[in-house]
Parts: sequence; C-alpha cells; structure tokens
Amino acid sequence: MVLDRIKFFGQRNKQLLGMLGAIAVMLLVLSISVENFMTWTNITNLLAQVAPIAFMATGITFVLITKGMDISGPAVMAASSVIAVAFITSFKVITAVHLISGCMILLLAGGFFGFINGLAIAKLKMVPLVVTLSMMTVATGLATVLGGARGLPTIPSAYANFFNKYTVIVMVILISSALDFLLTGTSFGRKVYYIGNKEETARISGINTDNVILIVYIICGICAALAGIVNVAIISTARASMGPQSQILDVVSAAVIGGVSVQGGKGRVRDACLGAFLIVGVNNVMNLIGVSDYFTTLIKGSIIIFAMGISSFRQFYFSRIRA
Amino acid sequence: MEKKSPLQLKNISMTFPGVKALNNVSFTAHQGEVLGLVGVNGAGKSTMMNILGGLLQPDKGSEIIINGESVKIKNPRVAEDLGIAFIQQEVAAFETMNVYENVLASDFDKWRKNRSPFLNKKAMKEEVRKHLATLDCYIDVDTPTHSLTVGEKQMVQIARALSQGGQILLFDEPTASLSDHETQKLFEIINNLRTQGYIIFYISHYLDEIFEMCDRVVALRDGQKTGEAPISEINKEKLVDMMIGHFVETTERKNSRDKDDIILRAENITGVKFPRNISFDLHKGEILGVWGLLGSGRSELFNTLLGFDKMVEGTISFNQNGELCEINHKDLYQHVGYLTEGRHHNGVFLDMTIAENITSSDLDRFASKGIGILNNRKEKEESRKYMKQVNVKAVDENMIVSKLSGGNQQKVIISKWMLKDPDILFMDEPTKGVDVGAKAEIQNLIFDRSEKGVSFVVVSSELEEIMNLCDRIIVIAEGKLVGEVNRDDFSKEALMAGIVKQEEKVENEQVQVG
Amino acid sequence: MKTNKFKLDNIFQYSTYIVLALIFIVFTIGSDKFLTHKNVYTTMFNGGPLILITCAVTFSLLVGVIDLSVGAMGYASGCLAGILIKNYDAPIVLAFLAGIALATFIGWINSVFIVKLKMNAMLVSMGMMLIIRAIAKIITHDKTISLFSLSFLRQAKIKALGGFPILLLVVFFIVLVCNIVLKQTPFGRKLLAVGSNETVAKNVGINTDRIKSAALIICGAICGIAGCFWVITLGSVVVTGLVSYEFLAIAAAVLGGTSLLGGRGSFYPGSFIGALILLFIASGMAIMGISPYAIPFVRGVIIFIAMYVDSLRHKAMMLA
Amino acid sequence: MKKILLVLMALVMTGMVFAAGQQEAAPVDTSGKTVVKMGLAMQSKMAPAFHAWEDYLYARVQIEAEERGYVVDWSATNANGDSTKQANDIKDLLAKGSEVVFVPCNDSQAILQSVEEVHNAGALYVSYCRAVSPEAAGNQVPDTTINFSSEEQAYVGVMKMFEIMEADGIVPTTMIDVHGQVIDENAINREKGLRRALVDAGYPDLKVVVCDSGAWEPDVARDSVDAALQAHPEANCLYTSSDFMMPGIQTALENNDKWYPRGEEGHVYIASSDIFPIAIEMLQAGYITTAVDQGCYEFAVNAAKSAFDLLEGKEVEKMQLTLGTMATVDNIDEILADDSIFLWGNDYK
Repeated sequence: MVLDRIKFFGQRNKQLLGMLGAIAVMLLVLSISVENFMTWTNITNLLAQVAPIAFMATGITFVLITKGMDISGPAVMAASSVIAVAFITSFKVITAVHLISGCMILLLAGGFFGFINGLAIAKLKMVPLVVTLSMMTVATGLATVLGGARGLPTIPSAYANFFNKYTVIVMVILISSALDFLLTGTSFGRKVYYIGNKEETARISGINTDNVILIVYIICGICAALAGIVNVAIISTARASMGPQSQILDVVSAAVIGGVSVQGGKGRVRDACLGAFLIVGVNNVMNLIGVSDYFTTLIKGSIIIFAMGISSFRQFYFSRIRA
Repeated sequence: MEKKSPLQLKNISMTFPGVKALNNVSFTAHQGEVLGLVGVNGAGKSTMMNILGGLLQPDKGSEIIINGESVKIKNPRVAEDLGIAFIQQEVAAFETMNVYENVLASDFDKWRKNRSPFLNKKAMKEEVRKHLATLDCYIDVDTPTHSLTVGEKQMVQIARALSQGGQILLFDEPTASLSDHETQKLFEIINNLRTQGYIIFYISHYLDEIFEMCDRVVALRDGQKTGEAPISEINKEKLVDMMIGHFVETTERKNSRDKDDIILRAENITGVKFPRNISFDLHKGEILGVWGLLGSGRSELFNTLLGFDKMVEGTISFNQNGELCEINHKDLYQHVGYLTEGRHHNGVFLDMTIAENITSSDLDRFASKGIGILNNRKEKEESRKYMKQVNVKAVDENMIVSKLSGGNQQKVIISKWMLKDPDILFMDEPTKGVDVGAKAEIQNLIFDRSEKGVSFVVVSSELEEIMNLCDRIIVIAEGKLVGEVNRDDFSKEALMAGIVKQEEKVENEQVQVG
Repeated sequence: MKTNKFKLDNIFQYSTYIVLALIFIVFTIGSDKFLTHKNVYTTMFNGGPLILITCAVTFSLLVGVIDLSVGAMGYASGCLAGILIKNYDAPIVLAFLAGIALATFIGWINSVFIVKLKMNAMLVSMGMMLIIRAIAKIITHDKTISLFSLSFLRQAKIKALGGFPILLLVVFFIVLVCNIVLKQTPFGRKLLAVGSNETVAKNVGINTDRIKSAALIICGAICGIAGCFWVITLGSVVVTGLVSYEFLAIAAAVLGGTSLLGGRGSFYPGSFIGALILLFIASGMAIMGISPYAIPFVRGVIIFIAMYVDSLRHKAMMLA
Repeated sequence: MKKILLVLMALVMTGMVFAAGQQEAAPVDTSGKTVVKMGLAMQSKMAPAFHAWEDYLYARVQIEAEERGYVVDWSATNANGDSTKQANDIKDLLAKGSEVVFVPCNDSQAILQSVEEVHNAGALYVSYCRAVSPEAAGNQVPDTTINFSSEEQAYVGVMKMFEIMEADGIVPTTMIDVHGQVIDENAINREKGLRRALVDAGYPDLKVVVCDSGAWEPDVARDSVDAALQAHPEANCLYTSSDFMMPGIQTALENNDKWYPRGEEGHVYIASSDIFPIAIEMLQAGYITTAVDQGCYEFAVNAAKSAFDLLEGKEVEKMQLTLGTMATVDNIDEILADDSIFLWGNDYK
C-alpha cells in the first residue's frame, strides 16, 4: 500500500524527482570538490541569487502553459524598478512609507505592463512573441528615458536591509509555492492547463479564456516586478541595464529545463524554480572555481540544447507509444 | 467484359507498439470499379489507406502488387509515381496559398519554364483550369484558398489528385464535410472517373453512400478482413453484421412529453452571414432536430445562439422559475451544454485525463469559494459516476483521453455535459465518426435524459438518425428557417420539401440578378 | 459595400509602403538634412547587415521556424573573415567565402538539431547563439580586429547617382534573388507550402525535412554574407558586433508582413521595406537630434502599432 | 528513462565544470607562506583595455606577493555590463573568502551597496580603474581608488589638439563630441574635462554636437556621428571619449568625405583618450591628432602595492590618480622608439 503510494507519487512527479536527482548529484560532487561551496554564506547567497530568475521563470511558466510567450520579462522588470525608484527618490526625505508605496508601485507597474501584453494577446489576438517583443523595446526605452542620462540616485539602505538575502529566500519560497498551488490546486490553474491543451475546447466548455489569458500575462508581469524588488535591493537603485535582453534566455531555459513544455499544457512552477537553481548555480560554481567567464556562457548554451534534446527525445519516445 | 486486376494487396499487416492494426489482410481491386472499404472506428481502414498512400510502412511479409509488379511504397512521392492519389478525410489545403498552387503542390518541379529554374505560371494556371473544368468547378485559380468554402477546397483536393495523373484514387470519408449538393456533385464526378477506368477506393461511415456508390465492398473488423462481396449481393443488415458482428437495436422513442413548458425561445436570430432571422421555441424534455444540408448554417445557428459568433440581431428568452425572461449569451451558457462537431478541434483536451475532461464543464462545483481550491477526491468520484452512466470503456478516470477510441472520446464529452446537468444540450453531429455500437448507446442516452426533463437540440447529417431521434425537426436552408415538421409527419420528402423550395427560390433570384 | 472592402484591403496591402512614406514625410519636414542622397545611401549602406539578416530570418520564418541565432551567425562569419585577413593575409574574397561557408555550416548544424532531431527551434537557436558568441570570445580575446585594407570597398561609389555605394548593389541583388527564388521557382512554392501546412505538404509528397533544412542553411548563408557586409561597413571586427540583431530582424520581417507561423511573407516589399522602416526611424531621429534614449522607445511603439494594423488586416482578410 | 537522462545531464554539466576548471587552476605551493585570497570583479570584458587591466593586475599581484612572501589565491569574474550581476559576483567572491576585492565598477551609483557589503564582510575594497560616485559616504567609501584622472586626461588632450590646430592655422568651427556610456564615471569626467578645455583654450562658445555611443559601441557611434556630420558638415574637430570607438568614427568620417590625414583638405582634428592599439596606427598615419594613454600598467602596479599595504595595515592614499602619457601626431614615433615609455596598446596589438 505504502509502496504503491510511493510509486504513484513517482509517476506523477517524474520531473521533480529528475530535477532533484540532478541537483543532488551536482551538489554532492561540488561540495566534495569545491572549497567553500557548502558554506552557509555561499548557499544562502546562491539561493538569493536564484530569486530574480526564479520569479521570472515562475511567471513565464504560466505563460508557456497557455502556449504563449513573454520575452519582455527582464525589460518589464527594469522599467517597473526604474519607475518605482524614480518615485521614491523624488521625495526629499524618504521614509518607510515611501519605500512601501514604492514597492506597491513597482508591483502595479509590472502588472500594468503584463496587462497591456495580455490585452493585445487575449483580446486583439496578436501573436505573443511579437507583442512581447515590442513590449521589450518599449519598456527598455521607457526605463532609459525615465532613468535619465545620469541614472537615478540610490535609495536608503533600509530597503536593502529589509530585503536581505534571508527575506528574499523566504519570499521566493513562499510566493512560488503559492503560485505553484494556484496552478495545480485551484480552478484557475486548471483553466490555465485547459487553455494550453486546447483553447477552443476550453472556450466551448464555458471557460472565459480571454480573461484567463489576460490574468496569466498580468501574473507574469507581477512576477517580473517581484524580480525587480529583489534586484533593487541588490544595487539599491534601478537602471535600464538591470534587465539585459539576453536574460530572457536564462529565464526560458530555466523553465524548459524544469520540464515546462513550449508547446503548452505541461509544466509546474516548482520544477521551473529548480531549473532556475540549476542555471544560476552554474554561474555561482564558475565564480567559485574561478573559471573564465567565457566557459560559463558556453556551458549555458550547451545546457539549453541538451535540455531541448531531452525534451524532444521524450516527445519522440511517447509519440511512438501513443500511435 | 473481363476485369483486369492491377492492384493486389497480399497479407498486409501493420503493427504499432502494442496494437496490431492490420492482420494479414488481402484483397484485389479491379480497374473501373469503386471499392468500398467499411468498418467501425479503429478497424484499420485509415491505416490501410495510409499504407497505400505511402504514409505508413507495413510489416514484413506484406506485399503490394501493382500491374503484376511487387512494389514498396516508401513515401508519398513513390505512391504518386505509382499513380496512387490520396484524398484525405480532413480537407487539407495550404490556406495561405492560391488555388493553382494548391492543385499543383505535389510537383512544382515539373512546371519549370524550358529547363530554366523559373516557374511557368501561365502553363500552371492553364493546367489547373483544365482539371477544374473536368470537375465542373469554375473557381478563379488565383483565389486565396482560405476564402474558399469547404466544398470548394475538397474540389481543389480532387483536382490535385487528378493532376498527379494517378490511376488509383483513395477517398477517405470525402463527404464528411460536404453539403448535400456538393456530395451529389462528387458522386457524379466519381461515376465519371469510374467510366474512365480509374480504380477508386471509397471509405465512408454512411452506409447509404456505400450502397449508392460502390461496386464491391471489403469489410474490416479489428484489423482483419471479415467479408468481401459485390454490393448487389448483400443488404444493410448483412453489411453491418460484417462490420460489427451483431446489429444493435436502438430503443424506439416513446411518446413525446407534454409540451406546454417552453424552456427557450429564440426570436429573429441573425448572425453576420448565417443564420438569418431564425425563430423557434424549445420545450422542456423535447428533442428538437435541426436539419439542413451542410453549409446551410446549422452550426452557425448554434454558435450565434450561444454567443461564439457575433449576433447581429435577435432576442433569446429563457424559462427561469416558470417565466420566460430575456437572457444574454453568458447567462444562457450557464444553463446549456454544447457538444460541437469537431471532436479533436474543440471537443476534448487530448492530453489530459478523463476526470479532468469531464469536470471541465463545471469546474467551479469542485472548487472552494474564494480562491477556488479544487477538491480532487470529489472530482474523481463524480467522474467515475458519470463514466459508469455513459459506459466509457477505460481503465480508470486517470487515463489520458488521447488513448481512447473515437467513440469513447465522444462519450467522455457527453459525460462532461451530463455532469454540468444543463437544462438544454446542444449537440452538433453527436454520432459523427462513431461506430455503430456506440451510436446506439449514445442515442439511448439521449432518450433517457430527455425523459428526465433535459431538452435537446440536435444537428445530424443522417436523415435516418435525426428522424429516429427527434420529436420535432426544424429545417434550415441558406441560413433561413424553411420548415417545421412534427414527429407524426416525418418523412424524407417532408424534410426535403422545404429545402428544395428554398433552393429554387435562390436560383430564381440568381437568374433575375444575372 | 463590396467596393469599400476592396479599397480597405488595398490600403492594408500597401501598408508597409505607407508607413515608410509617412516616416519620410515626417522627417523631411523635421530636418532638411534627412532627404539627401548622402543620408539615404549611408543609412541603407550601414543598415545593409540588418536588411540581409532580415532576409535570412525571413527564410526561416517562411517555413515556420524562429531562428534566433541569425545575429551570432553573421558575427561568426565576419569574425572569421576578419581573422583570416588580418592574421593570415588571406585574399579578401577567399576570406569572405570562408566566413560565408562557416555561417552556412552553422546553419546546417541548426538544421540538424531542429529538423532532424526535432528540437524546439527557438530555444536551440538561442543556445546556438550563446555558444557561437562564447567561442568567438575565446578565440579573439575581445580584441578589435581593424581592417584598413577594406576601406576601398566602402568608398567605391557611383558618382553619377550622387555617390551611390557600389556594394549596396550587393544588398539589392540578394534581396532580388531571394524574391525571385520565392516567387518564381518551385523551391519558393515548396517553402510556402511547408510553412503553410506541414502535414499536407508531407502528404502530397514534398520532402518537408529537406525543404526546412534548405531554408535554415540558406538562412545561415545569407547571415554569412551579412556578416561580411558588416565587417566592410564598420571596417573592423568588434566584439559587440550584431548583438540583438535577431530581435530587430524579426521585428523588421514582421513589419513587412511575414507571419511568425509560417507560409506568409515576402522579401520585396516585405523584409526589405520592413528593415528600411526601422533604419530610417533611427536615422531620422538621430539627424533631428532627438535623444538617443528615445529611439528604442519610439521604435517599440511603432512596431506595436504596425502589429496592431497587421492583426486588423488579417481579420479583414479572413472575413472577405 | 528521462530520470536517467537528467542525471546524465547533471553529470555532463559537472564534468564540463571540471574540464573548464582544470585549465586554469594551477597547483599552488603554499609551503610556509600566508595564503591571501583576492578577487577581481570585472564589469565587462568587451574591449582589450579590460583585458589589460585584468592581465596586468594578475601579473603585478603575483610579483608583489612573491616579494612580500605571500601566496595569492586569485579569482576573477565578469558581469558582462550588468550591474546586478556584478553585485552578485562580489557576493560570490566574498563567500569564497576573498580578503581584497578589486572592482572596476559598472555603475558608480549602484556599486555603493556592494562597497558597504565588502566592508561588512571585513574585506578590503579597491576601486580599480573606475571611481565610485562622489556621493559615497562612510562605509561606502572604497579603501583606495586607483584610477586615471579621466577629467585631466580629456583636458590635456583637447588643449593640445587646439594648440596643434592653431599651429596649423585652422580655426575650429564645430566640434563633435562622442560621449562614452552615460552612466560611466570616466565618461562623465571626460566630458567635464572637455568643457573645461574649451573655456581655457578660448572657445567657450564653440558649437559642440554630442553623439551617443550606447555602451561604448562602435556601431552606435558610427550611426550617431554619421547623422551629426550630415547635420553639421562644417565640423572640423572631434573628441572621442575613448578611441575604442574609432573604427565606427572612421567609417562615419569616410561616409562624409572627411577621413583625411593631417595636412590634407577636409582633415578633421581628433583628440582621444585611452590609446587602444588601433589609435597607435591612426596616430602614425596622421588621422588622430592627440591621444592620452590610460596607463594600465601603472594602475596595476599601484593597485597591487596598495592592496598588500592595506593588508599589512599601512596607510594608503585614498585617491591615487595618475595621468598616462600623451601621444601626439608629432611625437608618436619618438614615444614608440623610447623604451622607457610604456603604452599598453602596444602590448595588445
């Protein structure tokens, strides 16, 4: 009975077990061979560094499941951060109230960008890649214009002290678990999966697909804003360069390594976050070993292709069985 | 006259992982004959066609002999070279391309200008016009394909087959998406081709068509040949017997219920193109048939009524607590179920479990208030209950739907709507692509539910089915309501009368305009 | 009613021309330096790589594949050519051919991953982009490879046309060839057929895998030419070369009416005019002295509006 | 199956990490010597100058350590122009236990928090080749800043250029100013130096057209200079914040028929900073009028020395600014012939 339970759990959570296995092997090998890897400071540092990518991967998981695409994440993150920091620093004396309202504005701005994306995609039926591509340029442009030539000044260290690495780790664990539950345990999440599987059928089944898609893009925008909150804490200010366009590669590959299907309908937030851990972990390890950064990029690229290889192999394998 | 037999199939077997789709099937096709291939879903008809078309490779030991030579059909290109042309079930067109490009898609290389690398468009168009003319079809060859009707696309597909110069034509359910008029035209064309000496394979679920068109039939069941006979020597019962082994009786519809309670009243429903100004009443527990040729606006009527297409004009009233009140699409949809025509297109979530499919129609029932946490146990229990009621044949409710057969998938869709427990269930071709056994089960289910007070609106292309099923039938042509027939007056003539009248009228109008 | 729709459709059909014309009108009013031979020629000449890469990416988009490694392939080609010329004194023509061959080869690798092994195109080409850039960095050590010997190519101009750069003819020629290939040859029709509906294409006997691979390899080859052109226009190889051109090129292609889903698109007017729109927006704003920070913003807004118009056009087409 | 593949993937990944690691990790002889962990967090390595900073520093630190009896455990990271990543890299270096962190900051404002963090971890922060924002206070002030005086660099070069122009009898009409990355403290200071030079040279009202170069990108510089020259064809002098962008500027000048060596009709006088390898060639050919070196090697010497001094508890000057050699179109050949003058650009051809 217990064995059956375990077996069933294993079948339902193959991706999780696979990811955990990979991470466990990686951690084991590294903790033995790399000095200073298994230290409290480094592990907490690493987890905090994962946070921004994990947040954005969480957002894009929702989008990918609906067969969508959002490459504007990093740009939206930068733009909302710049808006919020510009707001905060516009006051002569900055108090906690300003910081809190700044955070609110950051989240609202992220949600607003997501709303525009969602509106164009759900209501106007535009192609997601094109919409978010334009949003990427618009948001980057907005961030540079608002950020001004000289860049925004720094905000009080109270902000960074509050969002220290421990808060960030707790935040990422709580929020992504909550969103994971939203996706797998609630009717909204189920509707997201329905849409990814077959949007037409979902509509016929009486689901307001347009609204669900709209909300999904808003969630994605808010997730980017959450990443912004963490990044603002790291540099105590905001810059257009905070969200380089190439960062979306890290985000998407984190989700894909986590088993989220680009064809829609499959994936979990939890696994995408573990994917983010793997991608960011590579960077951290490289820094610890002191490897030339060229190799980091090389390895990241190979990982993406490797992960795609696995997923296409899986598809091929299953399609043989199904036919 | 002695018939030549240029196509022989010997011991064709085809194994998919875990399934034997075809098992040592052998038969012969003669020149100038229409050979019907019949069988229920999953019997192996389409597999056979795909093998002939070069899309699938049969197991070792299988042999295909054309004109006395054993051949291997490795890919569609080889099939084409051997003179085999395949007209698919789903109308397959390149939507973004022109008609003439569609027709000649299989061999662009042939149309180069005097060995230069450039295409000779003039000659191409000329050729296509020629083929379309033999089909009595005069569409402009420069028309973009996405603006054609389904029937026209089918013609384009047949023209493509003819342009390949094949001698063996495979028709896989060609009439599935054609209107009656277009079907008749297609039959003329097939007859025409028969006299020209083509070998024609004809697959259809409609037994009427088989008897009308074919010279000989081969029946398949579970991948095995269960019978072969000239059409003149068998009757329907015998053919069904060959197909499924036994003949399933459907229960007779009992006397229809008392009809005072009107549950839905539609007035002047008008869409962008179709429907035009349609009004009807629906009573509680009634099974209302909607009869019309394909392309007459039947599906559009449903879509407009339920708000999936834009409604230009019209009012819908719904019986709430004994009173007919006007209602908008969104609120109406709370009370209805809608089984659509295209099962794979918009009927099921193929990659999700049966339970997830069944509960999709009324998910909120399983969710808590507020953030909507799902109660998985309750969800599965309920799904099991409905699976049992509808008799879905599956291991358990966690099975992925794509692994079920077509009939069972259809039953899953029906359970899905049962679960919602709607007041009205709209069904567009509820038994399309479903084998005879499942068909009867589905019909019995409809009867059973209507007894319990659920109203049905059913569209079906099969006259027999709709007459068997319904209490009352409204007839639609050209998007307009042209007649209403009660159960006592059901007859083919009565139903056709309205349509004929409408068609004559349209023709007259066209004459006047011309 | 019917004539109205016809007219509307016509307007949509020429929307790319109209947008370009509007840009010209606005900037010509804005600055008298905008509509000069020199500015028009140099903008097109400096934008040559973008025009070519847009053509390359259009090939992949036509068959429904989104190739994000176009910028990196161009960079790889230019980089190899530069190294050969600078360090090994290779003849210029040979060096360029080697560069183009390299890009073609990378295109072939892409096609193996995407077509043969059926991997997701967008992500594989993304990974390919990272790998190419990393390898190039390892080889060049971020050094600028300056190539003075190429300046004669840049300076070759036709006086009669007000200083028309001769090499710009190469760009026109390639656009023309692409256009003829697409519109006049069997191969072009097959590209459209595969992009339009791959299953049907397979069923009617088109070797879809071969066509897709060919499209990706041609995409690589054109990127290679673009890379060489880029080396000529800049006169050196810098490590930031052609960064994020993939996004620009896709935007330009889509502006020109190419569908991301495959089966619809053109090189002229499509890609060519689409790229020109992006180029002249940037040039016009720079000449008018508008803050360089505003350029990406304005560009994004224009792409957004153009996309919206395009989706309207699509709707109009489907209703007709 | 997939599980196996995923485990395989992890193995391949770790394998690659080691394969990459083996190439650089040299065996260290630690017998009887104090091991010092030092880290360099590069902001980007897009241009050869950045390589020079890293290479020279590495070499000098080794030499210095040898002399003073230390062994250095060295690591270097690269943020690729992303301020957030640089902050994270510094955290990684601290986690590794680095006692000295050398940082050429990507963003003079955004780095302040990292300085604080380095100090909180009890490590030393050496601001290397880049200054942090002057707004830094308290814990945010670096232990020492090793930088070239970028303002002086621009000032001296531009003054000299005007001198040479005067000698040639040319009156400046309009000046093109190719600005570096706007958030870069060096670019900002050079702009200041340029403005000061304009006043001091007696051309306070000279029309100056500012051109953007993105993040020091030659392509972007080309397009903006091109546009500027078309709008102001009369321009006859140019200042570029770094001659890394010269390839782009050259193309722009060529396009506008202004790329001629000194003495020919249409010559544009150019003052530049940094002396990248390409600038040496252009000085020799007479295209660039004046250029002021970065003095990369000197920085490395000073930085290595200061780092060990700080470790040993000695007082070190907070701001160590140096001014590199000035090369002009007249004296470039002499400079190259002179062994006592060291141009980094000559090393990185």
